Amino acid sequence: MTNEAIKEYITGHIPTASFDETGEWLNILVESKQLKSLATSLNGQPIQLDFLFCLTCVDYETHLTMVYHLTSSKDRTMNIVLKANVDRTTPEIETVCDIWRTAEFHEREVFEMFGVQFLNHPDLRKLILEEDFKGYPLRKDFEDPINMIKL
Amino acid sequence: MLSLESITKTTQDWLLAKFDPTIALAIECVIVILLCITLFAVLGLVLVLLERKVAARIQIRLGPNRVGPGGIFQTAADTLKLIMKEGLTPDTADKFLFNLAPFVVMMVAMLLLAPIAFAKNFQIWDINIGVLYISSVSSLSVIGILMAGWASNNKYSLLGAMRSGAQIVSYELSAGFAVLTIVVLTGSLQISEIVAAQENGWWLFKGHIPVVIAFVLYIIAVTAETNRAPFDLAEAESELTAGFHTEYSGMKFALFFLAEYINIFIVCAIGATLFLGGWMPFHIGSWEAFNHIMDYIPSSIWFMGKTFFLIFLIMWFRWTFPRLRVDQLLNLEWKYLLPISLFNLLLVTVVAIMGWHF
Amino acid sequence: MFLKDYISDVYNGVASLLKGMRKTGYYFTHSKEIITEQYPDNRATLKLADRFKGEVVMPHDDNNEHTCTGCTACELACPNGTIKIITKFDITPEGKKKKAIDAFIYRLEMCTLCNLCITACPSDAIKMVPNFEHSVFDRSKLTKILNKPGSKIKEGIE
Amino acid sequence: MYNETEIIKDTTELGPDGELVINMGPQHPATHGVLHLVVTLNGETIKKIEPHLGYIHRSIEKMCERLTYRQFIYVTSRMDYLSSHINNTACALLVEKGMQIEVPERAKVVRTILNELTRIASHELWIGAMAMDLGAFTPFFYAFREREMITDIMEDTCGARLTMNYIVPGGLMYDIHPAFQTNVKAFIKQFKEKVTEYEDLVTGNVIFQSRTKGVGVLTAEDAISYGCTGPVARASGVSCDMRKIAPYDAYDRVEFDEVIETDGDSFTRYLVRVKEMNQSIRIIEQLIDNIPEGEFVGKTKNVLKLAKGEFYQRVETARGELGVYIVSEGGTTPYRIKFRSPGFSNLSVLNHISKGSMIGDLMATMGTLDLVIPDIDR
Repeated sequence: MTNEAIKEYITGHIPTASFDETGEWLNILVESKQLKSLATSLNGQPIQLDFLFCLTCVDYETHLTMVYHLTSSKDRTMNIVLKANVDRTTPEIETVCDIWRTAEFHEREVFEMFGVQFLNHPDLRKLILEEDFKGYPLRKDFEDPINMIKL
Repeated sequence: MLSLESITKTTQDWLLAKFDPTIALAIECVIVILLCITLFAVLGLVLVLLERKVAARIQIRLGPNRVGPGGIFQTAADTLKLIMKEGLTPDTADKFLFNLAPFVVMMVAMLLLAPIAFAKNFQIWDINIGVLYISSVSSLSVIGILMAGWASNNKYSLLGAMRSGAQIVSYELSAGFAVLTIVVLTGSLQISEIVAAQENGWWLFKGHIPVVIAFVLYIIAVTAETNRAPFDLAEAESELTAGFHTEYSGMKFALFFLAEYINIFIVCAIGATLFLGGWMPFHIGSWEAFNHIMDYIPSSIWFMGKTFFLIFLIMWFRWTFPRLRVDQLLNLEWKYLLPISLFNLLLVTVVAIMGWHF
Repeated sequence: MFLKDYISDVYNGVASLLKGMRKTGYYFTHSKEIITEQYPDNRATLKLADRFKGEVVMPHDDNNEHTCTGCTACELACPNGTIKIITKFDITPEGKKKKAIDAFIYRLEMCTLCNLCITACPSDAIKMVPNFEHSVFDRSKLTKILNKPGSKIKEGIE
Repeated sequence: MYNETEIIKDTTELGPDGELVINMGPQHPATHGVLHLVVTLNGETIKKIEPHLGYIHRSIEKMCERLTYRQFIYVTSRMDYLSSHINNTACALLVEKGMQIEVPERAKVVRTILNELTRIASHELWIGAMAMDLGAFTPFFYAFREREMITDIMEDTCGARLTMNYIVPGGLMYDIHPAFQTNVKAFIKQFKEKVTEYEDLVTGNVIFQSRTKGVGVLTAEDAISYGCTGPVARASGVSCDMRKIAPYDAYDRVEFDEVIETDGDSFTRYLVRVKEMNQSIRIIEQLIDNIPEGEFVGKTKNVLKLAKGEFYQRVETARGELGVYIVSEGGTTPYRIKFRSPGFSNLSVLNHISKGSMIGDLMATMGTLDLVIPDIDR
């Protein structure tokens, strides 16, 4: 499926989605509330983006951006990047781990590293850090006075 | 020629001449106990070194070679280290059972030494139900292992002990049936008579196919009974860290370790006695000259040679095979070894009744 | 049929086990296959690869001269702050001030031996040597000053 | 993660319904590092596995935000330390893509050969470790003998045995060792002779087969849903070889097969890796005599600056698909970097495929997933 067809399909689904084709792959930016429904429909027919190979978050200091890299197991050359901006003070987004099971661990990692709350996640606990760890290490304003990252 | 038989005889005569019979018996007991403990210590040192050397050679390594020439004092150094280590007892353990368990295991191993014929007429106790005694006492060691596993208050230990219990109880059966084939052929439970029956040929060579099958079954069963790889589920270190002796350290651990090797020695000694003629030299029918030369080799050397051959075989298994899973282990026993050994026992009975053996 | 399967099961199983035992038995009896290296004993003959990255050194020639200009390219290239260069100003015979190194501090305990400083150096003043026996009794001994006392920069190196 | 009181509760009491909760790791012989699994058991049967990570988390992603595009490559060797060359290649490729650096042919071919050697070395170590998990100690030493030849080749050429840092943006750090080709050929010869030993000792062994066949079955749907890649997914019949899908370096000009099996159990995962080693040998054989002459590093600027934008590079490591995602603001350091490590996704499937099996099966499953803990934690 070409990028044009995907764009058309997504515009049909969510008219407010904005596209960015300057990079290697097609970037789609949607509202955080619409992400779940778009993800569900992308996973199903006709596009079948059933392989979530990367899920992460980027801190732009004004807002956080969730980044989902999707591809199809039928056609691995078709890759799209799904993005959704979330608020920095109360980041919340619907989970996608019922669509792609791999998201369960990736979302737990994003939760502890960026503090994004994933709604309806079955088991949203810290995966890597200790339970009582304060702060979100991968945010840009995180400073740890004990374990210095800056040289 | 100075044989072990003449030494024991002279000692006994001398003791009886000097003291009255009760005191003489008591002194003899003390001597035997001291000899047993010495044998244990020496066997432990030798077998551990042997195992490490065999493992090294199989794994294209050199093995221990720093302490003493060729590393022969390595195990002595290890023992010294273990003695100096603190024997920790976990806080929540059942302290009495925890400390008792290694001694139970050790004691069972010691009891098993009694009926073994180390050389011609050199035996602690030639009991007339020797084979029965061995098979009944050897199954006691599971109590020590269960005790250790339960008392440690550690889940790995408990799982290891449970596995060990299931394993030893099942493999007792086929080991017992394998032993029975020889009993059927000999018609006696006494060790000395079983050895004497092999004067003109070892059972392995003159007992036809059933004895060969029984020998294979025996080796497999005792490998499992002594918790050796590929049946070392009780201490499977990649699954249960160290199984029933996870919590043990220092000398208490060393006792378990020693008991394992002593058990190997004992089961191999019994195997050698039953199937390979014990201390009997190797004789070939009517080759008088050859037989004569063979007779010149002391009987104790024959016995030790055969035993160590079997020990090597068991070590060879350990360093070649992967470990079985616990259900496969029981499958192997109940679906393969037990039916085969039952059938084999039937076969050997027929052979014995018809007098087909040589 | 069941019996036939049963027997072939047993036969194949035993055969596969014997095959493995033959292999291990082969190695047991062939001592020339042993590959153990007797490390401290073979130190005299031990030959490491010449490119082996073991430690950064600064080569000095017979006149106790090195080629380090103190440009701090290596310090900038180092990802984890292993190198610290303290510069001073020498007075040349002509009376001009010339920048030179006072101390080239190299912290071996922080070094990941990534070779980036060597590639960054414009005057080939430092290089990696295949020395791997770094154990010392005190961690502070791993902080080394690479330029030898009294050494100076080679003529003609800018 | 548990706090202190919970840990004590966990190890001394039974769970609800009389379940046994075992803390497997962080120090455990079969977890190969500091993986901590909280295993809920019913007798010997596994009811639930919960991985607790972070014992070797070094925050490489945060560290890389402070390092320049030349410097951050060395850190990636410490992620999946068994395929450090491939990790380095991924980062170098990404920087080359972002800056449009032309890489000389010689560098491309040498990189490909080194990557495949790394893959073989990684699989060799895995075979040994996996056999050791199942209780066979000896194959470990035989596998390490061949692996030693590869590390010697690496030592000659790259100057290090495990964390090479030989790849730089634009090519290689320095030229290959003069004896590189002869050594690699000697290795191929020995490998082909000795690979049959694994057949005798491991593959054909009846105990090994019964331990692994039908154990930890992963279906193709689950493999896709859990994002599994590498030999784990290929054993379930999912085609996911990045060398075929998005060829990089010299992979577009060599002939090799993507090994795909369909059973999805532990034994199949084992077979896929063994066959992959043979395919790697095939790739090396095609390239080793055809290393083009010329420069080993392309022309690069002294200070590397990526254009503003986002870049993603995928490579096939020995464990699966490694993705490097960089958000650049146009500076000399990445603004945000994310490593999509294959082990992280492969670990997430562990609970799913070992539920209902036994502790012994867990070792086989975990062994064939080929987990490298620093790769999972990063």
